Amino acid sequence: MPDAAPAVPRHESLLRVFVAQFLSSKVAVLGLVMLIAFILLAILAPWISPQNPYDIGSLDIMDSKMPPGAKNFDGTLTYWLGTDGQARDVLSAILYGLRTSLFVGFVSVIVAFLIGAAAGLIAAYFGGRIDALLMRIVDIQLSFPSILLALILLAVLGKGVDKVIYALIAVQWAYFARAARGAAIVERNKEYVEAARCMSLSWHRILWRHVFPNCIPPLMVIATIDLAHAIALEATLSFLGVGVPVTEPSLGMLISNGFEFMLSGNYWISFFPGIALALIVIAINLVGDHLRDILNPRNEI
Amino acid sequence: MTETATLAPARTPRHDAQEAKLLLDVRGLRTWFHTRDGIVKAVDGVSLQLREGEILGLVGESGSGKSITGFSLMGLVDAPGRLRADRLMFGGRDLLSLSPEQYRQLRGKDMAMIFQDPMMTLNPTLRVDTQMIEAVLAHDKVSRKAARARSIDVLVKVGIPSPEERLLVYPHHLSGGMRQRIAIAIALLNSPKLIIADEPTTALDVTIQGQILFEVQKLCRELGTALIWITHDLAIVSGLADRLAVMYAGRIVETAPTPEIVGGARHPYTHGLISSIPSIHTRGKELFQIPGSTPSLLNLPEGCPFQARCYRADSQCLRAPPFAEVGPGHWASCWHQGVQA
Amino acid sequence: MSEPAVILGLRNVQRVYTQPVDLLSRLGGALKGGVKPRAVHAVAGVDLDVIAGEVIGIVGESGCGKSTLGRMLTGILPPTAGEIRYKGKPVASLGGAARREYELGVQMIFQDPYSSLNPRMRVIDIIGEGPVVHGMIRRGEKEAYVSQLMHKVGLDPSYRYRYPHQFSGGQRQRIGVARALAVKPSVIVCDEAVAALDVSIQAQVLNLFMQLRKEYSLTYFFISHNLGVVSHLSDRVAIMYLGRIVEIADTDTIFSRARHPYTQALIKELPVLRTDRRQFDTIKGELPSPLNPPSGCPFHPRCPFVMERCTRERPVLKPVKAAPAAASGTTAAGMDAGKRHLSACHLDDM
Amino acid sequence: RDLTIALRSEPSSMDPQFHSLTPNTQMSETIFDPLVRTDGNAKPIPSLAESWTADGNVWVFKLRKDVKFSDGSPFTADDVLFTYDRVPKVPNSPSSYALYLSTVDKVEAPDPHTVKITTKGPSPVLLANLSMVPIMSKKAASGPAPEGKTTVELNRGDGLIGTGPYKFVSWKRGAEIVLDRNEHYWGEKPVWDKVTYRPITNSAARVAALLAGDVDVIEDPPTDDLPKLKKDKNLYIQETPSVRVIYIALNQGKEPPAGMQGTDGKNPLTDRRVREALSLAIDRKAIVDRVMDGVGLPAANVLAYPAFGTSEKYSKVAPADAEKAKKLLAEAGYPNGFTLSLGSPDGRYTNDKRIAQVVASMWARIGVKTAVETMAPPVFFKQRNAFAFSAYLAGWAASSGEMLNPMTSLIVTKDPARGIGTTNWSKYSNPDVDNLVLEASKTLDDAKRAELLQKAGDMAMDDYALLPLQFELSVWAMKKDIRYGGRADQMTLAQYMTLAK
Amino acid sequence: MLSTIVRRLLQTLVVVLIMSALVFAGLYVIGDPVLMLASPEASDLEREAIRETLGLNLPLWKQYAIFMSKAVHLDFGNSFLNGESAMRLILERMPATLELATLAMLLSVLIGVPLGIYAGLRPRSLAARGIMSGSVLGFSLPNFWVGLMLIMLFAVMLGWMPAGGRGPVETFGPIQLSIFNWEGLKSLILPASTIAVAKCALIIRVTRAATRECLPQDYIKFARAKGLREKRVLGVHLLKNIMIPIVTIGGLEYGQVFAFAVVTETVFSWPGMGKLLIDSIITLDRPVVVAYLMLTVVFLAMLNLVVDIAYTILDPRVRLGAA
Ligand SMILES: Nc1ncnc2c1ncn2[C@@H]1O[C@H](COP(=O)(O)OP(=O)(O)OP(=O)(O)O)[C@@H](O)[C@H]1O
Ligand SMILES: Nc1ncnc2c1ncn2[C@@H]1O[C@H](COP(=O)(O)OP(=O)(O)OP(=O)(O)O)[C@@H](O)[C@H]1O
Ligand SMILES: [Mg+2]
Ligand SMILES: [Mg+2]
Repeated sequence: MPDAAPAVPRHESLLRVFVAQFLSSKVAVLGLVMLIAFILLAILAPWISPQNPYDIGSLDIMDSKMPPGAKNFDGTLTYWLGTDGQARDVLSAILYGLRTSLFVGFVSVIVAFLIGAAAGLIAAYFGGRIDALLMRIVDIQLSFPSILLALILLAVLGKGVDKVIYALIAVQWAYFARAARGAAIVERNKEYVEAARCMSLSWHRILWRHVFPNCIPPLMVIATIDLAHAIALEATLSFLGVGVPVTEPSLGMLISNGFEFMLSGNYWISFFPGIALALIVIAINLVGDHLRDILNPRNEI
Repeated sequence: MTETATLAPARTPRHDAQEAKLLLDVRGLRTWFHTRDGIVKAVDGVSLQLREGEILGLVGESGSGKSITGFSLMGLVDAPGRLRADRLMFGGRDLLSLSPEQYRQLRGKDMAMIFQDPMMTLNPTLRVDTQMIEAVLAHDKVSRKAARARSIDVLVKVGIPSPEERLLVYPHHLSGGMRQRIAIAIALLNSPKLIIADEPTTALDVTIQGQILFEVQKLCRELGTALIWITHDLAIVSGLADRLAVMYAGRIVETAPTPEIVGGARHPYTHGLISSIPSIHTRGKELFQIPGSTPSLLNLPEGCPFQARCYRADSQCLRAPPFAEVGPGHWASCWHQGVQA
Repeated sequence: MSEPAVILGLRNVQRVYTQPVDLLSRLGGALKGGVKPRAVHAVAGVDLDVIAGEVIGIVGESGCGKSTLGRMLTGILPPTAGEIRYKGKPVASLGGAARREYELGVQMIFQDPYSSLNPRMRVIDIIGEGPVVHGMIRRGEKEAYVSQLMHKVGLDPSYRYRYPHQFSGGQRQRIGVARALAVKPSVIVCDEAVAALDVSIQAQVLNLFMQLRKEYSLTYFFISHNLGVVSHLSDRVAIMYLGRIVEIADTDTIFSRARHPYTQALIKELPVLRTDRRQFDTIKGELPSPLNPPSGCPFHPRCPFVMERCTRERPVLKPVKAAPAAASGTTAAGMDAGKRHLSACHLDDM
Repeated sequence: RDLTIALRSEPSSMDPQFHSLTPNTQMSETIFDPLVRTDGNAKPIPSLAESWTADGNVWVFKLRKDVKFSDGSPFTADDVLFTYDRVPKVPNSPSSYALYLSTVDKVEAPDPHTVKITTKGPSPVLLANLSMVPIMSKKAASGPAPEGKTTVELNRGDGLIGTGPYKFVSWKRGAEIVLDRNEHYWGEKPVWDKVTYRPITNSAARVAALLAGDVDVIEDPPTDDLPKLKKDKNLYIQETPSVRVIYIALNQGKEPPAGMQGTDGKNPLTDRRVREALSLAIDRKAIVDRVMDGVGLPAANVLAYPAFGTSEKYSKVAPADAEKAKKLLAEAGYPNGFTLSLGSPDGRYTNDKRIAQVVASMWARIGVKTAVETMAPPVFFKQRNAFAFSAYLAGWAASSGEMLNPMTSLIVTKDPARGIGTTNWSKYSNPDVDNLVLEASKTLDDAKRAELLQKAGDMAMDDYALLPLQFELSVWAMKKDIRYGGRADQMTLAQYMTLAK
Repeated sequence: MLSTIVRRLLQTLVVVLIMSALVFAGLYVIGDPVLMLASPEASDLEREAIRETLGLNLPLWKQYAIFMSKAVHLDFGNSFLNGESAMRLILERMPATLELATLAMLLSVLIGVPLGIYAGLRPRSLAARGIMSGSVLGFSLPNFWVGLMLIMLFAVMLGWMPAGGRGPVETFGPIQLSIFNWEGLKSLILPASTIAVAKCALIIRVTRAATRECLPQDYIKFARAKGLREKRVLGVHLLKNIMIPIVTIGGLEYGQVFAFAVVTETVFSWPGMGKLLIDSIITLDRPVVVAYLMLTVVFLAMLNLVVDIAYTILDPRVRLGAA
């Protein structure tokens, strides 16, 4: 043993440190638990929800707008959270809506992350014209109203959950591109990149193996915030009538549908999905906030 | 030989008439940071005496607690840090009993501080005159005009050409050396009794460093200001300080008049520091090296903090050595203190 | 071979940075007509031969172009003018395998032990990536290879799966050394490689450098602003001022018989341990901005011996007449490149 | 007292001849008067014309003598000529008023108080059409442009002078339109001194504005809120049957339409039995009760009985009968049903997309799997015209209040050249019906015309040419001290609002 | 010649060109304006006639070319819906949006900055955690939902504010503002608060981050070492430095609010430009949509420029780097 210091066990990896740090905040752990619970509920929705709200044949219009706790016509089913205007069980609709919302959120954020990160890294690494070009595209993207974009995409591609995802990706990738570029410019000037260049490594190797992993933390932070944003944005699009199809309602769709009933006293149709949305967004943000604290304590917006 | 016994003479400074009055008297200063991972004992039992007009060089490696000692004296320890001391007297006042407002009035008036990085110490968004005048107005009820005039005086003293113009610019227009001079000028504005200089030349080039040292030395002599010069470079302070104190892991391990330290260090760490300085004379030879690296201040093991790296360490060192006088005005904290290193 | 092999040759190497000009000043410029992009002559023309096996120290104040020069040597940064030759061949014309051989042959050790190691890679990958990618070793041999290197630089090989943040500053610097050694370089450029280290650690790393030099017969290009460190390590020292070399000679000559007033001042400034109180007596003024360097001799505004001529005419680097090395040497042309004492000062002409 | 009305949509222009659109029309009905008006049941009643006589193609209108414009100038036949002359000259009109004068050949003024109109052929709809064209003041609306005062000028109130009960004061686009009582009005003075219209497109916001007391009357409160609004003691709700029918059109082309599956390349919708089955599957009463909260009437025809030209036969809805529907499907060869798509606009008609979903679930119960496709109205109409659905839900308002209008637009075979069947996007074509409707359109004798129309309507309904679902009730909610009788044409007219006793 | 501004303008011009082309194509694929405009009873011939009067019968590229050739002379065409100049319609609506956006941003900054500084100063205190959790909520709840809840609470249940619409206005030349009028201000408060909820959350976050970034800086410590009062340290030394990111982000957000206050204006029937945009999109009133987006692109670009200049004023390092 050349050195007196005790050998640190091999498994004390970054991941370990990261996990330990993450677990140090109770609120964040609570957020994570909530988030996982929501994800599980969403995945298991077809098996645990009392009714399949997509199966329109099983809906009976006579059961519409039942208050929470009411039973259905032949008493076989209790609507714990009531029913909506289409006689959908609100609880089931929330579970399925959760599925749509989370799916839309996750998929759009992941794809936007990948596209944006690639564009941002390339812009930062090469600079000059490529940078200018990519950033102008980003500018255009950012000054284009998302609602109009969504409407155009929906008109061109038709309605569908996947189309909403395209719209959200188109809106979001630009944020990632900007952030990735900012992070990559900082990283590019660090000495380890020069060291890698000294090693005569190819640019793509340097970019992906060296620079990119170091840009992930700030991007992860944006990703969590964006996830919450994507879900909220989808809800807004649905509110403006350019969101997911009525037959596959997301939480946002449920809220905006239910809003018509808000003043009439049938509060549950909109209220419970609203609570679900608020909870999930809060859970994501709690996790994201803490991630930001441990991943990049300096740059926390 | 307990601490109290050895330090007894210093506690009655008035009797010590052959030299100037005791300005600063610190005993058992402990500044601990209560962090999530545990308690970081950044300063753990520092004792210091400083007479009026005396220049003390505080030397130590990075992380040994030099800056925190300085901040503790200034009452500027930040949030998770907690300060305790057996005795903290400054100019006859007990700093431990001061209210925050009284402490504020003391800061910048009777004791001033200069920081390491001249690029960061001046507020980049405020003009130099604003930053100087506010320092005067914080302590004296004088007109802005008088404050400005005083600023110009002091700028001249620290050797800044055409000070009126310099007052009107933003810090970033000035070079590092200029900025450091302005920081020194700000420290001098209210004619403090003590200046704590925290590595003020580390970030500067050799030639500029020389200029700053020159100005500071001159001013302290002229104004009779006491100075604590914090640095990690023994060579720099050796030509400046009357007395040196060497810090290691949050304590002072040796203190003595400069010639004594340079010529006859008693602590193995001090000795190691001195002999590991590279120079033209060491060319071609292998440098003396202290093995290992600086210990973490978190959960430092019992006993002498240097034992793990010390060539003289033995079982005795598992107990903390006392800080004892080993010669006239020469104190060291080592079980082997009698032995000249 | 009577003449030592020149491994890296620099001929009038220059590097100009054009700085983007900020908005308002550009507006101002536009109103006055004509905006010149501001050009920094970071390196304004350096001629230098690095001899295989020597340690050449480069000293100068902050911003005088030391790092820029070092980066150009390693090939990270292309020079804007002039020529760099590696083993006699101009590197600009190298391609393919020859280019790679050059790039790997000149390695760099960086100042900041924190930012110079990729925080998301394990030590084994940091050290082993280069040799594996370039096929110097097979993937399976990586572990053994890295372990052996780590051992060599004084690191416990069992730490090879750790990440950089689990090491202290001195240990990190050793990782950087191992990384450079891994591709079997012949020249190592050390850019302030010990400046960030504490004195006690600095001594360890300096000793390591010397030990490795012997073992691998390395050539060091040692950049530092600390004359003490340079004097300890180097065979030859070049003093830079505002992008140019103003004096170059072997270490003893520089420290005993420096000709250039700037070098003399630097040596006087060199802090040394002493028991008496020192009288500081310094060069006035500061390093001028490379944006608008002074006319004539760049040092003239600070020079205690300034003459009228100095403000007009820039002195060129030329052999010092009375230099003993020159006297003992043969003719100027065939003179041993490593033994010449050159200086750029008009005082030499008198 | 002043009155504030929340409108469901803002007029696009103040020019009474620019854009034929309900919000515009109701505004010009208040500021102007036409020669003839229609009453709440779409019957022509005198307005600026005291009386009229028709003789073949020549109509003679006797004008009221004591009428003054709101600026005090007298109203004469000249103004009528000017008005009718201006109609085709209005540029860039997105929906021209020329439509209403298309049957007019010639307009003359034998004397200042008589107008003689010659039509191109027998024109039974002339009176209804003229009621859509309000009379402008020649003096005020003349100008250098070919059309006199331009639309832009009129929008600012320049030249916007009528004989109506109110006169224009100001229009802040998107915010409010203010009218003042016309002191020169020839008829009975309306109750309100000043009327302010505020466009509040979001229906919930409209209700909120009423509840918050910001406005006195709102148009079209959401049906879901009605039960609660009705209970509110501070409010009064007026429900009036309207001329709007909500229907489902079935694509009856030879080829299976878009979205249809499981039919072996045939289009089952061409089979009358299938159409009947689909109709029987729909429980219209449930839709009216549960989706519309009672704000509608189950529909068996394209216009509610006893409107002109409707027959008693289709005055009542046959009860839903899923069993019979399944039997019919089986007879037609689809015992297991098939799959089709049902398009619906989202937000064009009251509860449109919800009705579509409910219909889909009802059809699902007889085995016809239905994919509901709802979309924003502009997208929907484009898709509909491209035949992108197997069936679609839409609405039709018979603005003239009689059967000829819906029959011509919805049922008659599409013939772009003759401009008939314009909204028949179902490819339904029955020459017998076409002939009857054509004949009716040329018959001046009311009794005879009614009979022809009844016959044509019955034929179409026997055929299940399209499936009427419900007639919308027009609803107004107002403060309890206000009364409004409501109108079948769904217009909100301030002059007919009164204070409750 | 003023190269930066010119370059920015050129870039903006390119963006405007691309944007208008995109919108042209986009609206074309959404649907046929004539279907939305014409009376349902109109015959195909009549529709064709309308198409012809509006120039919609030409190929799309030709329509675009015609539009562009007019746009060069600052004529952006007339609204399909009401025949008025599209740009005029927009400008008419602009003051309403302007005052909404301004009040919203003002509220956010006035509330957000102090809260953010507090949260940055005492990051571990209960109040700071409360503020941050609140900002998470404000940040992530959909805007329309917040607006509706505010209406429910303050307009319907409490009856303190009007539920929507714009109150009485004061006229200043061609501009009408409701902010100088108590009744008008009342109708402005709810929609402004709706926007402010989200923006305030953002400002809190930015401020907190900047504060936390700034606090450990030497110059703050040096200010304290000078013996300055805490009020001056925070009020001058800290504030001046954190204003830099706040102004940058605040400025950009102001642009976003101004250009796309669509949702809020819809919920509150606020007669601003956003409402006009969504109405025009729904009726496919292309001239208005195109003119609107051209205007906002130019506006956003100008705002960026202003933010940059403000940035250089706030941060002297940027301003006089060359001097
Ligand atoms: N806020 C803090 N929280 C926790 N630990 C701290 C904090 N501030 C300082 N420390 C720890 O206190 C120790 C002493 O720090 P200090 O800044 O006094 O060192 P120094 O001797 O000035 O070093 P340097 O030469 O690098 O300036 C360090 O180990 C540092 O990690
Ligand atoms: N990427 C760059 N763009 C513009 N100017 C640069 C760049 N890099 C360096 N410079 C300028 O070039 C000059 C020389 O820089 P260099 O880093 O080579 O100096 P140095 O001698 O290494 O200084 P130090 O001792 O501070 O490291 C400096 O004035 C610096 O401002
Ligand atoms: Mg320090
Ligand atoms: Mg350097």
